[in-house]
Amino acid sequence: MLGVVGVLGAVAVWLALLGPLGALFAHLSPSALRTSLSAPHALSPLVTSVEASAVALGVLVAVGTPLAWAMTRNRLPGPRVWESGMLVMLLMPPLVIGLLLVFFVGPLTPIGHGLARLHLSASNTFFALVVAEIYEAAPYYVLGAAAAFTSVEPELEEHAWLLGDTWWRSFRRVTLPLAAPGLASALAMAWARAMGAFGAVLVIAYHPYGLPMQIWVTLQQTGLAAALPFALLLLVVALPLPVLAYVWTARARIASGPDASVGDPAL
Amino acid sequence: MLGVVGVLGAVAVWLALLGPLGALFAHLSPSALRTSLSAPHALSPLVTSVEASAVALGVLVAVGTPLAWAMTRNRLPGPRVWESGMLVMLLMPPLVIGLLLVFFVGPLTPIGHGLARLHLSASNTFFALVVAEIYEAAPYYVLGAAAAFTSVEPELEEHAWLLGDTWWRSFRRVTLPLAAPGLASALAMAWARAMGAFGAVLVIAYHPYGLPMQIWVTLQQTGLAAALPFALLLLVVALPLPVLAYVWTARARIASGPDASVGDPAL
Amino acid sequence: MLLRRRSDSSRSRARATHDQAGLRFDVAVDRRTVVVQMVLAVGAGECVAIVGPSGAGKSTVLAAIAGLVPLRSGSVWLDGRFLSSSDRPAVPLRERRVGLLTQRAGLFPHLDGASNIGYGLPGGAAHARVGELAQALGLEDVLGARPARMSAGQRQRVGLARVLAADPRVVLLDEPFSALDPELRRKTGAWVSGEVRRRQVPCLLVTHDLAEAQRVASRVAVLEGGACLQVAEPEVVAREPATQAVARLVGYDAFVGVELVRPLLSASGAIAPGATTVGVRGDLVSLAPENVSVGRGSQTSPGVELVGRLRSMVASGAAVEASVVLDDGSEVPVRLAPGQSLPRIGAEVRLHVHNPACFDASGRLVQGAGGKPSAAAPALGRAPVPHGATAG
Amino acid sequence: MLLRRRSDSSRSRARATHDQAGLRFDVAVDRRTVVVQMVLAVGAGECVAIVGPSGAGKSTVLAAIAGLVPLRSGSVWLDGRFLSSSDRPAVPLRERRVGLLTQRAGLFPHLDGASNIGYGLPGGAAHARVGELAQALGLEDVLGARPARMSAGQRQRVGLARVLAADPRVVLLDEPFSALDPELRRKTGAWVSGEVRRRQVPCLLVTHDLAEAQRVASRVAVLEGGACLQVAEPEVVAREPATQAVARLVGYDAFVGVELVRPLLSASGAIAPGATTVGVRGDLVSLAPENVSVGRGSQTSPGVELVGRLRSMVASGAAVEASVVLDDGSEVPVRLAPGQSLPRIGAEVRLHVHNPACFDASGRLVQGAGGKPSAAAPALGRAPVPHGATAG
Repeated sequence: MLGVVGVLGAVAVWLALLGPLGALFAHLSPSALRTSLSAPHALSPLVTSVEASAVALGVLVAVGTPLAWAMTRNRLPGPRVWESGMLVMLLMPPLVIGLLLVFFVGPLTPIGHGLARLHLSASNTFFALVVAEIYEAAPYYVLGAAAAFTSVEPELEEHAWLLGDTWWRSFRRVTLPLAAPGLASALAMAWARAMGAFGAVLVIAYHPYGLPMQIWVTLQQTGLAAALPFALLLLVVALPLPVLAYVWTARARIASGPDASVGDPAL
Repeated sequence: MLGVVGVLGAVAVWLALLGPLGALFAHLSPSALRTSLSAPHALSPLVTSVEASAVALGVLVAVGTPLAWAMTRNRLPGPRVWESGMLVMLLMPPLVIGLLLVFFVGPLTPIGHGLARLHLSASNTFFALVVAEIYEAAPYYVLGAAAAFTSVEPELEEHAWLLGDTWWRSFRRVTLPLAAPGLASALAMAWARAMGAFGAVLVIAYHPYGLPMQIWVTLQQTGLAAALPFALLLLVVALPLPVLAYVWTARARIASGPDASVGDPAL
Repeated sequence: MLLRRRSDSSRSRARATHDQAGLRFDVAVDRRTVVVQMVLAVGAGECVAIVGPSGAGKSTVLAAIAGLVPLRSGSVWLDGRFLSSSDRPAVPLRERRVGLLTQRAGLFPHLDGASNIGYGLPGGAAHARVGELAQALGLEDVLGARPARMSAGQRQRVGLARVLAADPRVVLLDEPFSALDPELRRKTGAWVSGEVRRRQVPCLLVTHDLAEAQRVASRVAVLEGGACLQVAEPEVVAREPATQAVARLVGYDAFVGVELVRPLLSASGAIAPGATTVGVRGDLVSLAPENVSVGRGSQTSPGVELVGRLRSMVASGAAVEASVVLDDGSEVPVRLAPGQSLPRIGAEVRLHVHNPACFDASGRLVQGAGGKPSAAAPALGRAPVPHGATAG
Repeated sequence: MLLRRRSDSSRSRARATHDQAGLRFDVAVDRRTVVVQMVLAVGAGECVAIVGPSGAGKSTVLAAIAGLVPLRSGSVWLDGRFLSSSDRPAVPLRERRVGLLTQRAGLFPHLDGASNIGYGLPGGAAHARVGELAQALGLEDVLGARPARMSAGQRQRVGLARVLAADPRVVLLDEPFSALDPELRRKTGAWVSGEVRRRQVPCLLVTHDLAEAQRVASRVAVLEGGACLQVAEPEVVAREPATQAVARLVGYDAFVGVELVRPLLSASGAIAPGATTVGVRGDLVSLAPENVSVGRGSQTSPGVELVGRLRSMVASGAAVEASVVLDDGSEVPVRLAPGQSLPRIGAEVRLHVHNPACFDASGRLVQGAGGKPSAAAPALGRAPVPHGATAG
């Protein structure tokens, strides 16, 4: 009994959470889709978003992965402090992040002056968009990656070292493959934050339009229905990759995991 | 060598990611703080945000926890489908979520009509704010909780059942305590999304102002500096609880984990 | 004699079917590439050991009885109560009252020793009961420690205490003493067999050590490759292994094509018909009297004599384990008692194999190692001397 | 004789110090509440077993040598090369060439058997080497399987193969055969000792089974409560355990306050001075001739005689393990050879304890169980017969 009720409940909750997606397909008119997407430069916000997110994620992976690893292997004094810092950043609303970025890397700050000498500006530029996305996505990636590394037993790394591996080789052959499912999930979350970054972007990178900004502008200028095609665009172009990556790593997780066991006290 | 470089690199990355927080304290003038917070109803956006987030999280815990559990214990046919659905919701930018919610629960939809009969409206109401926050935060909680449940060996649940526990008793005495760190982290992320929800809120719940909306309005009406006090307010009032919860569960994680081991191939 | 024993075990199965006390099962379970099949009845208070090599399917049988793996066919009954079968809904795990100790013990990592042991007990009764069990198993020191801080042997005993604390109606133990040192192994084994008898519950014990099976169990089931090859009293399995495969499992170290120097005599004095191979155990062989200073009276017991060269001698405890190579290249182990003087390595020696087990060409038993008159068997047992624990 | 053995082992330690081959260590390691301390030199090609009860600190010693736990004091040297100490930087793990097999084997869960075994090998050489090792250890079937699909015994052997594939300069094995059945245990043990000798590397083996230690190792170090109680040849430890604690570890089942019926004779014929307790092992005791039909010539060897009542008899393999209760309540185990006829349970019996080990009031050895003339010991070994594997 409990089993059947549980399954039905889970299905209901899941459908409710995915309801808005159904609404998208129900309300999308083919003609609106054609009109929106055939406009000149209709695809450029998507390209901008994908490019900026890719750059942001590249930076995050490069600097966030070592940070996450150091945090989980007790390499840093006071491990709690580092984790709490990331948590504070996680809990900052994006709008606040944007606001603070103005005071941290905006044109009038010391860092802004430095950037200007490199002919970069963190205000209404592609660079600013990337910075905003990095800061919105960073805590998700770093905390997710840290959790993934925590799940790898240090004993296995020690065995790899005793078998003659350098740190880097053991990381590549043992730590990374074992942390892969968790890292993929962290990456997917970070990608989602970067692609959907709106709060921080609204404050420091109104131009060039990424997809969220394009939707916001269309919403204000033309109305709700006109924004729907961009939502679909996002789903079709930007989603398959992370979803596939996630499903693939889920399979890897199952293959290396223990045998499934059966047994239900509730039947 | 590698060890020292690694630690310094990690510290640099961490400081760069927390830089904006430093900017907050550097630019916050006490007089502006006093002016902003002594205005009539200055604290009401914070109260609105905390209340809405608490309700949203309550709903999420109540319906998302069973869903996450069912997803990880192979109770549902086609486990990949359920996970992928949550991932799609995760990857939806908040602005798109808001847009789609208009077409899903807005006043002109069938569900909207049903809500109207209950004297509820999902447009510019506290109810709308809660709905927007639930949808922004849900995938973070459900996927995080699912990961937490995955980390609990089904063998332990089977032992509890064999020792005479009902499903609910074993869940309370074994599954929940063992999944607690992961659940706390999922909860912290969901709380962060709910408190900072802006994209979806901007579309369907402009009123009543939560903290992000208050910041946005202040930003537009008064300027950057005037919005800073609200950011501080958020940090002081809303952050300590999740940070403490996280640190506490981290300690529990350490206490039940294996002995720490030492050994560094890179020294 | 083989026939007599077989009827013994089928009689005890029949008894269990009638009065319904104890565990009865007849299961087939899918396991990777093979199907594990086993039929057995275990009486109340009886302990049966499942012996076999790694990968024989021993743990799978326990999991099937506990209800953790689905049955391909067959059913499980406990005290006359239906537990599960392949074609009707199984009894929920929590109502089975099956006590299962798995190889990894499966302790709850977030609970300390006392809470683990008392997990299945209602709050009030727990404290005293946990204390008793901890004392019996020497676990007082780890009552406050989490499993991560315990040694493997302590985890195993905490798991054992947890199983018995919950008052199970059947006890299933998977290699419960593997992480214990010999002394604790003996003591814990004696305690378990005492508890099983006192509580009058059936017990199934998985092990790969026949001596351990003998200490704790009254019958042994030999499992290999998913098939149950023999079920009998431990001493019967040791003396009359049904096949060469069973003989290898229960400690026969070598199999020698029969090469008779003196005629092979059975206990009744006749030559065993059809035997082509004899199974040899180190402790059933002695060097012939002319090679050793202290005779063992080998002339008086029937057996075969073999000739070979002494290859190696290695100390084992206070005794010596020697190895003799026969002319056909096969190697025979010999266990020399302490105090025996030793021939030189490389010397030609005569071996007297006391009452070897004899097998035919297909590996089936023709003649058991009937060294001990079978009439003596009922004399084995424990005296009703009122006196503490009965550690063997 | 005790003195002679002791000088033997200190001589081999001195040799290792001079020509620098092999492993030398002198370590103290913090472990929860106790400090584990041990000094030892292991020669190239030599295998030393560390024996002791659960929680004695055996695994901690291996971890300290491998460099996985910090030293409180002392240092570790391998082939004359400094490895680590408490006061100067240790050699990185990857340059130590220490082969460590932990109790849980520590296989990489995402790699199949072949990749696990060949992990430490460069790509080209791996395939053939892995094939050889897999064949030697009977692992052909699991080369394509991940650890989760292997049995505990298979995991253990894959871990062993992985350690030896990487050509370590020292081999550290923590209970490497615990999950194997007796036959595999013997075969794998013989293979390991052969490999260690062939490669001329030192080997440290942790076990709680003296018989296993004897099969594989040439010396035994007894560890209890973090302290090393005795280091000696296995047969010396079995015959002359330094203390009562060691005696208990190596299989002495009972300790009896001396109650002389006949005078206690040492090997040289004199009464051992100062002895207050004798240690008794089941295989060193026989029932006195008047109670058994087949005598064992017990009159010819020195020893003590005890009187008690037969309490229980339990079959053990083809033999019988009996238990006799003495007047003072202590229990003495007796191992009866197959073919011996048996007295009734409850009957009064006389026990002849051959060459018991004798201890003084503080538990230190006064007189070893010198059953075998010590001059015979050098005769033990393996003959240079050109003939396959030397499975004991």
